[in-house]
Amino acid sequence: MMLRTSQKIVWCPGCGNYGILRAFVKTLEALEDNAGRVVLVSGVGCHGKIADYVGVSSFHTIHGRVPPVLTGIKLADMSLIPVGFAGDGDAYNEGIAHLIHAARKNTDVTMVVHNNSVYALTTGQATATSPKGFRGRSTPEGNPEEPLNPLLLLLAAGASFVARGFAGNVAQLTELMLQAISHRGFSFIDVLQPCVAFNNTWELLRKRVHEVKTAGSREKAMELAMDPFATGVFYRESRQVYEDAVTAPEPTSTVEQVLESLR
Amino acid sequence: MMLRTSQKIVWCPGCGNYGILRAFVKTLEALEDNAGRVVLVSGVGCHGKIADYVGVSSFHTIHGRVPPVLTGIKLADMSLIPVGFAGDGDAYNEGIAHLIHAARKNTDVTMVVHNNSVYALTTGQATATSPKGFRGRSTPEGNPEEPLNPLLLLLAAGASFVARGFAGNVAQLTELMLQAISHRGFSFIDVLQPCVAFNNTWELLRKRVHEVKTAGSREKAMELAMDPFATGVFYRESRQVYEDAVTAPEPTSTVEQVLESLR
Amino acid sequence: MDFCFRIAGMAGDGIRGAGTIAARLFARHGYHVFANFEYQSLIRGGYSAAVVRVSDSRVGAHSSREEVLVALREHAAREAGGMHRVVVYDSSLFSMKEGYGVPMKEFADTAGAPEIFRNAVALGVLTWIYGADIEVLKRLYRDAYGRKAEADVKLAEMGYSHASAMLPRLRELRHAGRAKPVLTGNMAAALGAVKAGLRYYYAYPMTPSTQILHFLARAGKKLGVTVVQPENEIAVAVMAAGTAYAGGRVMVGTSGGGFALMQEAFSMLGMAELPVLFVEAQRSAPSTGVPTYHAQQDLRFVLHAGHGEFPRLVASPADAEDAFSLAGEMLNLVWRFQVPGVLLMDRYLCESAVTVDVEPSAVDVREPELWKGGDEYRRYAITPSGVSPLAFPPEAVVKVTANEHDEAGFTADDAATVGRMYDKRMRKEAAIAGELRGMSCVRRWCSGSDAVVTWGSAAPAAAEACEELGLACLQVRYLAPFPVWELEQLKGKRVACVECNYSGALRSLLREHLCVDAELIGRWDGRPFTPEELVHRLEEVFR
Amino acid sequence: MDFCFRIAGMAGDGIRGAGTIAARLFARHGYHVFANFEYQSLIRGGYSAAVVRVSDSRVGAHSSREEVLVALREHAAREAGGMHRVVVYDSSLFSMKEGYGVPMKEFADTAGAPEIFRNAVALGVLTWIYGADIEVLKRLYRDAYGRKAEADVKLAEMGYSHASAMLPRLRELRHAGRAKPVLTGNMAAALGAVKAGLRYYYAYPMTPSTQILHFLARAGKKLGVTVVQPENEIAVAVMAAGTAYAGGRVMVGTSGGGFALMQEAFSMLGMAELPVLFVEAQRSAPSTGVPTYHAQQDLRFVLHAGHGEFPRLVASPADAEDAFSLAGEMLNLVWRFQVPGVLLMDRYLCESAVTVDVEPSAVDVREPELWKGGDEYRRYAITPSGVSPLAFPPEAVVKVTANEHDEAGFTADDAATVGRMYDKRMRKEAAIAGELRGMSCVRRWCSGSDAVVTWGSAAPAAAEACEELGLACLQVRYLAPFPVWELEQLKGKRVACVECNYSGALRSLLREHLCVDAELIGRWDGRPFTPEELVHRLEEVFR
Ligand SMILES: Cc1ncc(C[n+]2csc(CCOP(=O)(O)OP(=O)(O)O)c2C)c(N)n1
Ligand SMILES: Cc1ncc(C[n+]2csc(CCOP(=O)(O)OP(=O)(O)O)c2C)c(N)n1
Ligand code: SF4
Ligand code: SF4
Ligand SMILES: [Mg+2]
Ligand SMILES: [Mg+2]
Repeated sequence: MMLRTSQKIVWCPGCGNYGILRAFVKTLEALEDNAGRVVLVSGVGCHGKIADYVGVSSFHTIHGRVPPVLTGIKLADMSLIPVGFAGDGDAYNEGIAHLIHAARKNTDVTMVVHNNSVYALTTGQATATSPKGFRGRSTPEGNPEEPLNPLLLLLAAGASFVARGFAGNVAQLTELMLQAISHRGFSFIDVLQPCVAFNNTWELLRKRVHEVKTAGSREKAMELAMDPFATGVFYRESRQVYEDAVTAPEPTSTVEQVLESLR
Repeated sequence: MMLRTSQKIVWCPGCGNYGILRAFVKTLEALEDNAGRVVLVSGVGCHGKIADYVGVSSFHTIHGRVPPVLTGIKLADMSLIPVGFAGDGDAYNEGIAHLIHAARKNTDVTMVVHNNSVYALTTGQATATSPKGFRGRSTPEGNPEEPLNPLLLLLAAGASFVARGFAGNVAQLTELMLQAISHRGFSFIDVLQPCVAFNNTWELLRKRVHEVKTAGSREKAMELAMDPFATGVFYRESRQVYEDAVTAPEPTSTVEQVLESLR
Repeated sequence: MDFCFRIAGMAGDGIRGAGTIAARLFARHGYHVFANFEYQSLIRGGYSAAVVRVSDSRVGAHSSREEVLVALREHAAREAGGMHRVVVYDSSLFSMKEGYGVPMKEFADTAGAPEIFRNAVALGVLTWIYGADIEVLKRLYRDAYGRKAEADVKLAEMGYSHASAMLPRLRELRHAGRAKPVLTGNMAAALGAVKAGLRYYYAYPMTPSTQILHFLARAGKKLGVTVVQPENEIAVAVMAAGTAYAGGRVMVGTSGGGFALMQEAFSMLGMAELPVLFVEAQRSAPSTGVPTYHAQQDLRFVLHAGHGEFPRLVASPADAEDAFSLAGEMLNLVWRFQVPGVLLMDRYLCESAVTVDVEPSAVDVREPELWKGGDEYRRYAITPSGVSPLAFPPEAVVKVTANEHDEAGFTADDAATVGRMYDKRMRKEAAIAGELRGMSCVRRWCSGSDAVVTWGSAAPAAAEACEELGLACLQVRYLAPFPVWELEQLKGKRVACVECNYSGALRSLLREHLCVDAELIGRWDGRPFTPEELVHRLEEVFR
Repeated sequence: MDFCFRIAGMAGDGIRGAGTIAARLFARHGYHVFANFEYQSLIRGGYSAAVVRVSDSRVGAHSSREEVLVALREHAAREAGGMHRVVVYDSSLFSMKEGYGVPMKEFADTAGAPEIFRNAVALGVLTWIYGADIEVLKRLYRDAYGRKAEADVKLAEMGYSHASAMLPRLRELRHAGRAKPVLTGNMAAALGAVKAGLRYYYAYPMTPSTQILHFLARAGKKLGVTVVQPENEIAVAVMAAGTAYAGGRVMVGTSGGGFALMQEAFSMLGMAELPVLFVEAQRSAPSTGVPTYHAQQDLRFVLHAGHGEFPRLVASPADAEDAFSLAGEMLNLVWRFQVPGVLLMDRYLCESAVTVDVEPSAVDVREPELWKGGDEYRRYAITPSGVSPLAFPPEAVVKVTANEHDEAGFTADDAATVGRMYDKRMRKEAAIAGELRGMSCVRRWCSGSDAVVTWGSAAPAAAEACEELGLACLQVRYLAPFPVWELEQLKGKRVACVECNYSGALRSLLREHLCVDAELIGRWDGRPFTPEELVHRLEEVFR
């Protein structure tokens, strides 16, 4: 199994996506034989191209719809390890409904958000996480909206594993990915990802990003989540996973028997 | 202006929706002349029928889409007072994306959710707020999902006015509606609404519902929100409203001038 | 023998339950039965009715010639309009000048049962009127409700004996054969799909498809079908895409408004070549429309669903038996050709309960072409038919994508690859048409020189009318690819299309594909056709 | 005079900027210009090109006969294929056997400017090659970038003087008339809508419509247009519904995938009778497809968009001038008839920059029929045309709904009301057709006995080819209602349809509405037609 395909990477030089890709390849290396069970699901945006670059099974889906694809795959084959890669526009704007419900239902899948606080592939509009005042091409006079706090939201929605990484810290991010994958339940990692073309936060992030210790309760984790530069695992809890509750057992009746009962 | 139309009400006898309707009519009475500026927007479900019963302008929209209609109306005419009535299935399942973004953007509109924790009009399936174990027609062996905490979620999303009422306390609900409408920004009221046909919570709610005092901070409000039977205004803050930031001023150029500049 | 009666009241009176039990009662006597249900979008009150037709030959529609009305509410008695030979009403609630009063509510009170149990009294009365076997009714209740059936049994007996003292007996039904199963179109479609290997059903509740969700939520546990109700319709369709990708046979169900929300996902299935079967259960539209009423207004919408061009399968069953077969055939076909498919149903078909004569063994699981292993797997390998052999993770590295791609599934945008892959996908249309040529895409219900062409649940009523008038009646079962080869026979004939819509969607297809001009017999007030109405309207056209 | 050149490099080289400045340079000399941009779905790297055609008569398409190539990257030089008379390349980055090396990067370094400023050197070189006025170029830079223009100006001069020493001069352009404005189809549509009273534009970014969002986000502040980018496309369409309800003239923009998400809302607009104008900017589909490439694959999808039946307007412009007029006409029409409308654009039209000769005064604001006051307002008052007079809150109590309803806007489900209201809405189709009969729904670009029928941005190239071959060329501007009355003339003729798709959507409409069979000249590899290709392919058909 080639963990990197021979496809040419077309991200801008210096893009934070390289760090995320690197961390994921390292994660796959660490998974050893289990890497063959990983299915990568990606959204639409610069981040989505990651499907072309990693030599595992993949489903490059439409904009905003990574979580239901993950769930659909897990339900079909529980032996698979679905890992999603979405953009902030993808996950927090277009598809936020799915994210919240996946967190609540607690399917055993992992969701990584390349949070560059901008719609990059469409050339730089403000997303839900763009800072107030952000000047993009659809907000030439500055973004009038308050940014969303995705970690707080996911904690409020009931996610059972909530973490934040930084594209500039591949070692930590690899560790987070490994923990997320081994966590049984819905695992969410928001990754601070500089976009050199439209929202270059390298300097800011290199200066401000720091690591926190996992909180003992959801309430405490919410407090941690108020800090936009905190990284690490914020919260983790063990809870029933969705697929265990809903998957039908092997059939015990036939259609013929059901028809008979309707006579 | 007739605040009640002559349309026959087709809610089940004993339905909590009657209390919400009564509270809203009282609210309109209290608004006096301003009642003529109220535009009622309703979703699809039993709750949505309220549009037929109230004699103000109304837009009975499709399932899950109350918030964008409210915003669209407010942007078109800031003198209007858009008030939305949605179901829990409507607001927390089908259309949760809009709710979160409306809260974040802080348009000056009011959103009332008839939260009966069930899809009632489609005869009783589990919604996002149905209790775990709830036996509905699509969950004959009990709902396997953890219920969503809508107040917590809305607080995390940045709503500037967050309240909960009870369909059995019309006086309090009227007061909440009046405060919500007078609050400048996105006002959210979750209303505990018994559905006698599919989720009769009258007894439970009559026993458990109690009132809390408004919290001084969002964090404190989140703590209050952990109690599913607490009612009252949980949180209120004053913040820039969306329409003030985005509405274009009167034109200063003509199309001809723009064309000239493109020569 | 062919008769029809109505049980009417309001929502909350158990009208649907009564109609279903009535249908099963006569089905157990060996008769053919069709029960249409009319109800409003509300939970208590309003108007609700079951119209049950019983015959000794096959029936696929209710009739407008009703002979008995059982009215559980005064307004339901008033709406009748005097066509009934016998009117029975609940004399403990109201009184009428004509008709037979039965104190149903009093009986229920006596039995200590809630008001909704009045419907058992009504059934006892009907059993008497038609000379059916009260023991069969009692057994039916016990089979259906087990130990909870005793109040029903008791009240049915009270109704029966009260009626035997006071009411006329219109017929003397005897056992006419073996008990027949009674299914709705929804149940039939669900079972047909299960027979073809269905393992997953995803749906968000929406009339008139909701019953599939309810039925499979119960029966699925036994039949090995995982049933999930996601947060909204977009999640439904996309989740199904994920499941199909990983090898799970999946169906989703919705109505027009929900299918509208699934359009982007539908197009993705076309590009990614993933097989998902959609049940689109039409109801009176546009938009929320008249949500509990009938229509066939979404044909063109479904045929052209999703942006861009890609092959798809669309089929529309006429009745429950057809729904059983087509659901099975379609599930196999979408897998064989790796395309999205739509089973286009409608309110009348979905919810009406009817006796069926299905031969379950006619449907089975057909395996698609699977990858035989070897070198690197190419998910989109180019083949003459356009169909690429399938593999699922973790057996191979399987790369699917909503972007245009090369054979291995990597994003591509160069003109040569784009053109080649587009051709590959579109070639499947010819392959599908080739397959359909060996199947029955158009059903000839009866023959004649002038022809009626119809689709969906309009067919049985149309066929009945055509039979009477000596017209040919053709039902188009497969609508995409459009089976021109079975319809060339229409050229030069006088043709009318019967469909529950305003614009004549099928009529426009006859023009588009065959340059055949047809008269439209349409209806768009939310009500299905009856054979009697169609006789009248067809006479006008073919006179 | 008619020539064409290419500037090519990769994303990040400022190719689009260079092409636009080049177009404006020749437009300022008074020439007609058309610039096509090709780029991939990535931000840095890959292949990116501007193909600019200049002529002394009107041009609506680029040409495949290019005479000059300016290559900013080696791979862009390699892809050329040897057709160019003159190849210019950046000799500081790579070397070539043939062609003229200009050390563009070195020049930029000398000027202390980043690499992207090489494009100004390229423009200086082109100015020399075509004998254009370097002063005009410098003024253009200063007009466009103000004080930030000086590096560009300097580098343009360096390119010009370097070229004047070493490169041939192919032409001696003189000022041929007044400077013409250069617009893209996107900008033209935006401005046409503003001229017709647009006050709100809502959109979620999606190629190739995104430019409207960017353009109006800037220009809207001056033009009185409120621009909002909501959380997703569903919010876009539904928010627009709210705005239209309250009286705001609103347009939304998206591409096929976004429009797919808006289907349920589209159907609601049909039922609620709310006027919203949609720009659907087609790109290569299905699904994400080839997102920055061209196609005309969504015609049938748009014509049948939304579940259920309801009248709609669909129009498709051929070029920027047409986009200006049609956007204006359509905005007025959707308000007049209170229906949703789709302005069906495509990548080639949306993003190509072209000189236009618009007469802004041809478009103005037409008021719909307003309620005159009086008794209670009935939002859905039944009228002969089906159009009900409009009022907006708080002037009246205005009740709109997505459910079927009575005239006052209250929910209704009885057969009589449902039928009547359905009729009322559908009657508007005839009223719209009546209005269209007085307008120009089909444009005859040139005449001949055999006919080419086409739509959208395929028209200018098709017309050019037809002109050369002596064929008639008809462009169908309004596609719903379909203007049969202007197309009856096709009956009995030899007809070909030119459209960038595989299935021949327009061709199928000619069959459906006119029983006219046409040959299809299609293309589906993401590339638009050129006139030269069409001459060749039309010759094959009409030979
Ligand atoms: C339904 C839909 N709407 C819009 C688009 C256009 N689109 C493509 S990429 C993109 C931006 C993605 O932003 P984000 O998810 O943040 O990813 P990034 O490019 O920043 O990695 C958008 C809006 C689309 N492909 N599909
Ligand atoms: C897009 C769409 N999906 C599904 C439906 C069917 N539907 C109608 S009412 C309803 C349930 C509404 O539940 P809720 O919002 O909680 O309202 P309630 O009836 O409980 O007041 C649903 C799913 C619909 N009308 N539209
Ligand atoms: S545009 Fe931004 S996110 Fe996209 S590849 Fe470039 S740097 Fe990365
Ligand atoms: S079903 Fe429930 S919510 Fe609906 S009207 Fe009846 S009691 Fe109220
Ligand atoms: Mg982003
Ligand atoms: Mg509810």
